[in-house]
Amino acid sequence: MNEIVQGFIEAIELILSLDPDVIEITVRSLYVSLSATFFASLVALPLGAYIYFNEFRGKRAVINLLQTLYALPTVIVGLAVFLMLSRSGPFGFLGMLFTPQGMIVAQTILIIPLITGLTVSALSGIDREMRYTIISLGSSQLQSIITILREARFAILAAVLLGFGRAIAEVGTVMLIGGNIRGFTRVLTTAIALNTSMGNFSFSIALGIILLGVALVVNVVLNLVQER
Amino acid sequence: MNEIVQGFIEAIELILSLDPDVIEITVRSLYVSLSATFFASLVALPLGAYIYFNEFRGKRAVINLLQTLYALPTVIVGLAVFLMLSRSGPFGFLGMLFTPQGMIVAQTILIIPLITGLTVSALSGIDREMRYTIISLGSSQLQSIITILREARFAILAAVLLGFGRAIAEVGTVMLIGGNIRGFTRVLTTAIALNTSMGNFSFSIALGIILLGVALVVNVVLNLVQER
Amino acid sequence: MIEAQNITKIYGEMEVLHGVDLSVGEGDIMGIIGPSGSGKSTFLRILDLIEPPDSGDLSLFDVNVVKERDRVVEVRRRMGMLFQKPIVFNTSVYENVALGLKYRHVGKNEIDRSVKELLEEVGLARYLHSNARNLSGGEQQRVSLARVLVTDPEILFLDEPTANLDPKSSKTIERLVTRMNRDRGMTVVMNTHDMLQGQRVAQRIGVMIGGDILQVGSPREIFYAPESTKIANFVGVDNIHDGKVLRREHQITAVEVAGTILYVGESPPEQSDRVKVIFRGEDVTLGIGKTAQTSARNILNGTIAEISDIAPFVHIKVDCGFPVSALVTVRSAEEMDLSEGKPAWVSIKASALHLIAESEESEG
Amino acid sequence: MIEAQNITKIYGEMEVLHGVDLSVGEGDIMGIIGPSGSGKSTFLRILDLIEPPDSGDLSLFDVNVVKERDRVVEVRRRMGMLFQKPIVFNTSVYENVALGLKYRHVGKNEIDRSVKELLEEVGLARYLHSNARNLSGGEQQRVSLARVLVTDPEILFLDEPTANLDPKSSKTIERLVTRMNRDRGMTVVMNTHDMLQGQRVAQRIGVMIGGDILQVGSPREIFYAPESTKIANFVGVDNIHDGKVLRREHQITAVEVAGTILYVGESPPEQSDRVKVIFRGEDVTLGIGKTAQTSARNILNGTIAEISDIAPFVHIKVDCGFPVSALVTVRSAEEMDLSEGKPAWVSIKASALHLIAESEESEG
Amino acid sequence: TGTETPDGQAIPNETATETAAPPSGGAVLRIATTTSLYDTGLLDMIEDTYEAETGVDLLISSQGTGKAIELATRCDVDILLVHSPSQEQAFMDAGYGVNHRCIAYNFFQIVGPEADPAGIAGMDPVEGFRVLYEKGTAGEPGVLFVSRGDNSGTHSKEKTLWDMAGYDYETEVQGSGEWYIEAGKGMGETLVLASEKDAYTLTDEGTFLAFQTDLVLTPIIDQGDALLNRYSIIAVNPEQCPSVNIEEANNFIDWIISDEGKGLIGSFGVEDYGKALFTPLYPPECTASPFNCTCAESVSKA
Ligand SMILES: Nc1ncnc2c1ncn2[C@@H]1O[C@H](COP(=O)(O)OP(=O)(O)OP(=O)(O)O)[C@@H](O)[C@H]1O
Ligand SMILES: Nc1ncnc2c1ncn2[C@@H]1O[C@H](COP(=O)(O)OP(=O)(O)OP(=O)(O)O)[C@@H](O)[C@H]1O
Ligand SMILES: [Mg+2]
Ligand SMILES: [Mg+2]
Repeated sequence: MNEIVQGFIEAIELILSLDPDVIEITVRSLYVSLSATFFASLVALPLGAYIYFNEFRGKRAVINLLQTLYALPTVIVGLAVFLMLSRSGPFGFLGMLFTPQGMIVAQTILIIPLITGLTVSALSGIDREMRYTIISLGSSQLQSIITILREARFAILAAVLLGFGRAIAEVGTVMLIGGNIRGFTRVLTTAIALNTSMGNFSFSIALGIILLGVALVVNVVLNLVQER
Repeated sequence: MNEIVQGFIEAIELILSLDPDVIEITVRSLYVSLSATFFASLVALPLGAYIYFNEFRGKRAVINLLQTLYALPTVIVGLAVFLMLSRSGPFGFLGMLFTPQGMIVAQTILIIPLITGLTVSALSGIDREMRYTIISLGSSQLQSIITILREARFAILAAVLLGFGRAIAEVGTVMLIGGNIRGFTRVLTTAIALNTSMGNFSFSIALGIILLGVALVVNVVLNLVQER
Repeated sequence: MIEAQNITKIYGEMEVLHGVDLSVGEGDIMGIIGPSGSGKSTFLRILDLIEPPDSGDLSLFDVNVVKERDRVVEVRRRMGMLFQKPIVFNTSVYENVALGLKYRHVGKNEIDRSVKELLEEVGLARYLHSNARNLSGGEQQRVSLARVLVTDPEILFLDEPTANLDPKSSKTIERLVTRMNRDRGMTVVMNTHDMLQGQRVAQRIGVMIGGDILQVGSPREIFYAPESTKIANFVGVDNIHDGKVLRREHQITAVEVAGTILYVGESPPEQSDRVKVIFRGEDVTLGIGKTAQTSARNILNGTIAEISDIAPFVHIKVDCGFPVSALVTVRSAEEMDLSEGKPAWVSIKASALHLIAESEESEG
Repeated sequence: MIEAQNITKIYGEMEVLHGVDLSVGEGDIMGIIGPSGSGKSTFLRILDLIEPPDSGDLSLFDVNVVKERDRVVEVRRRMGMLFQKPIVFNTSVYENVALGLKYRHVGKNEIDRSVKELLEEVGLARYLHSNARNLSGGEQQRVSLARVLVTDPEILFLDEPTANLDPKSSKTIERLVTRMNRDRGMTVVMNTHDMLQGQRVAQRIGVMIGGDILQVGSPREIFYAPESTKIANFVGVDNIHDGKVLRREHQITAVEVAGTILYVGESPPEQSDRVKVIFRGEDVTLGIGKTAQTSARNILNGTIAEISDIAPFVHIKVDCGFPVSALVTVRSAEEMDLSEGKPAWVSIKASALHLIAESEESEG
Repeated sequence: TGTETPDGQAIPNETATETAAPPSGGAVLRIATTTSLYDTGLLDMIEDTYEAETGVDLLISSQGTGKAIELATRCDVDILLVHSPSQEQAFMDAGYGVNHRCIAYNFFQIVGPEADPAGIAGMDPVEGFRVLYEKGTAGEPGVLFVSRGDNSGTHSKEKTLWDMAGYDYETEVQGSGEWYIEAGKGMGETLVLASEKDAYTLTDEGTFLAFQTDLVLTPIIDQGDALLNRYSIIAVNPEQCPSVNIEEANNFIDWIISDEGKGLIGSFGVEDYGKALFTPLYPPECTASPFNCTCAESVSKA
């Protein structure tokens, strides 16, 4: 209880004092998770719209699979990517393990199914006639996708924000792939995990509050962008 | 690489041999996360529909807040609940720390904003006229909510599945609240974390595969239920 | 039953309704007609308590719903509305129609009976178990209507109830609605752009133009004696001419139109001598050759200026010093072997002519 | 231009189209009418390549689109369709209308010009920057139409284009479409439940009933000489009577109906003597007192059995041994001071009577 | 003198039953321990044995040392099992704990790449740290050190070593250059990181053995008193925390310091690694330097 109040106070202090360490990991968190959200959206939104637009055998199965991958534990993604990127793994030569780039890759993989699945379900509520109208206006496959994504932009933005939220809040992959190296790959969540394991609960909570603050800012900004 | 293949083999062996320890933690994972999903849905679905149905000051802000909470780190939820349930916290007398019940509470809190926010965005695509129709048919507040949830059932199910996926895949709160106690609060994700920290990578991956398998089953079953 | 006073509605910066008054008595069928975008649907939504007005007073069943907001659900359950855009739920037709009854906690057996009965009436009995989303446009509209009617509302609002229906299905619906009005005293307010439907079904019609109800009256009054040229124009009066009142004798007013004197069977408006003389094309009798003996008081000679087909009628413009439009059936046009330039006479009964004070028309 | 052969469509277990044939030439305006649920919209969707048929052949612009699936987008861009349910996108009216042009990579300036021009034409210029979702039903329908027309399609499919519009707006739309047809040779296929619209706009009309196109012909043929009682019924022919062919002389066939001999100005069907004699109520001239001298060959005396108002006409049933329905204008009904039981005569030109072989009617 | 296991591993059975409480039905005992200890698997074995013998349900949770101590401070557990003498001392001094008993020890190891680019093999650990520091700060290629950086027992030991080598940890070691990598996570992951980076690190023996097959690291320095790793058990003070099940806590402590408990500890690991991971402490060895602790006095009789 006390620690929560204490955490709020510390959070305010950290923000006001512009603690350079905290600023550094906050910026890194943002950089990594925004990048991952961007790349994942680039793949997931068109993919989701494609799945929505086209009737094909096994569509239902693909959707089920995507929804199953909602339950993909971050540690497992972290492990799999780790095994790929590790020195003895097939992509070891890239030297991406324990780098922010590696963390971006892992988070991107983590949230692609999420954003794709949510895109499909966001679009599922759209009238059949809307789809017909788009097609009959002579759209190409790509144009259809862009139009429908724009039409459902509120729900699509929600999907992207969820992806971002998941990325910036997750600790499993960034811990395994980034390694929580101070000054290099430490991000807010790994710092929170570290401080928790050290028993610095109020500091953890302070960092958590900062993380939520950052998410709120991203949220508001993206909402404003969406409304143009 | 090797470990991934090895993980698949081990997963199959574990499943075929009906390893009692694995069965135990799998069942516990399911019990905890399904319970949390159930309780969270009980709160979140009506709440989301309520937010959708009613125009009130600050509605936009509430939605922004919910979407911000998508970024709620599990460790922070874990910590906050931990501080509540700890002996020296306000609810310490309940003795729920290090129990499955405590884990359910924590996961419920974790996924309520998620399911609520997704419900709102799932409903956002619904025609204004649909809402008018429901109201004009003389529905009470509660009847409106039930009708609209049923109408958007595909997207609502997706929201619930996402909540479940998040719950069963997360490790932060169950580790903090449950304590990963063997035979009592150990679940799939904490077991994966433990085995990863013990260097048993392939066993971790095997457990991850089992987790996904369980999620797939839940997914298919809930989809069948939805379609009735 | 319905008392709306000075209702205004503003969307964004646009005032869509400018203080609309309307009162509808119990058991009435009130039609509302008006151009697209004039505010008909908005007005109906306000009456059905879907949207609140921005100002004005509204009482339904003697309940002042603006003040007593807590009685809204109660009042709403005594009413029903069919929206312009037919909305069906993604379930079976049966479930769709049963919805309103379920909201009212009606027993299962009664729901079953009522739903099946109404689906029979609207001709959809065989789609009982189909998903309503898969129905055709007209079928969906009928599902929506059945869903409202099954709740047996005391007041029924219909927004373009037959927009998607062919004439035969429309007739069925019209008959159903008039029967429920007659048998159960159901009050009906209906937006329609089908003028004939308005005339067939409604006892009184309100004309809404640009956010105002400009005239309320019997179909006869609206179509044959519109109060302004705006209304006359909208209800399809073909002949609108400037005139000057000359004198008034024995219930008959003599009006000069472009040098010709027309006898009008009503008194001139008080305000001024300048009037508009209006009459409908179907009230004009057209003839060739020697003038026939009819009871019409105005017989004018002229030449046919223009013939246009607006099936199933032929629209003939005759130049009699001023243009007179006449509507004749295709058959009689053929019989008379009309052609442009041919001389013809027109005859219009004095009682078919109607006068509007010109001053009203400043807006135009 | 459009060659559809033996098109069938099955939804679930229901065959909605049973082998429909239709061919439409370049520059034609083809109307399709038919009862609600008969498959009109489904057929149009198939023609516009929105849904594939389950069997049958379809060629558009001489491209066999069933075989050459890869040319579908190309062909689709030369066509446009207005759907029955008007769909607008959640953006400005301008963006809505510009969409099709953007898909075709038309330049910004040209888009701007075309969009503004068309919005002007459909009377929505002042809503340029409004969100299309906030428009009224009729306005949304016009946005949808403008969105299609702006792409200047070679073939235009319209599914109930004026369902939500008042008569004035409908006229505007009809004029716009016929002008584009005339000026640019645009081929038009239009579903409509507005029979008058069908007659006004279409050069040829197809009647779809229960998933089949039963007759294709000029409006005149469809409305005055339907090929079956099913069609006659649907197009509102009021008088359908059993008759027996007695003899045929000088281009005139004598048919006995309920003991009375009617002279029909066409040859009887080949197959049998048993026929249906049909004629429209508006072709019946009604009179009181002494029989007038007209060129109609059939004059029957009877008594008025029933008077019903189906505004703006009065529907009068006269018992002449068999019931004859006549439509007269309200004014002339008043003039004649009709009342039930009063004697009256009816007169029908031989050329207004039409014969249908009875055998065709077994299903009906 | 480091790694060899002391004698006296006989397992006298008598003492085991002596302290065992009568099967106490639903009794539960909450134990907080550190991950590196838990991950060896020792406690699972102890739990199985103890539960079978006494029927007491052991609820063992593992976490970072700091958090384990915090749990004890907050009265959420009954017993603390850790290996960080300085933090243990602080805990006892603050009055949170009673009945501190040391139970076993082993040695930390300095592990690193086989090539040993700093050339510290065979050195005294403190000397080795000094060389690492010099070469590391001088930017000698290949000389990297990965620190746990998480205030764990192992990290405490590392800080002590820097201190002994004459460097102030916070001002001179932390942030002294790219050679000093602060990982901030568990032992296993730190080892993996060191292995991927070809760096040196300080590790406990158990975790190193568990991860060895996945690593390219070898022990460079594994001898010297400075690397001593002492494991202790502490009961939570019932005066601070009335909810503590002090009776069962004492029973457990008595059991674990009994010959049976120590026997189990002393034999653990032979099966998997071919050698024992822990050396149980017996008096009088434990009371002398460098251990300086109590290891045999029964607590329930105190
Ligand atoms: N929710 C809304 N937000 C903003 N403007 C609206 C909204 N609803 C209606 N309007 C505007 O109000 C005006 C009246 O709309 P309304 O739907 O009442 O017209 P209507 O008379 O029913 O027309 P139609 O015959 O085409 O259905 C229109 O100009 C429309 O653009
Ligand atoms: N996607 C679909 N799935 C199942 N049945 C359908 C589907 N679309 C149409 N139908 C059925 O096919 C039949 C024909 O529908 P269609 O929409 O073509 O009728 P329509 O002639 O356009 O009717 P309306 O005049 O009412 O619009 C209807 O009975 C309808 O229920
Ligand atoms: Mg409207
Ligand atoms: Mg249709």
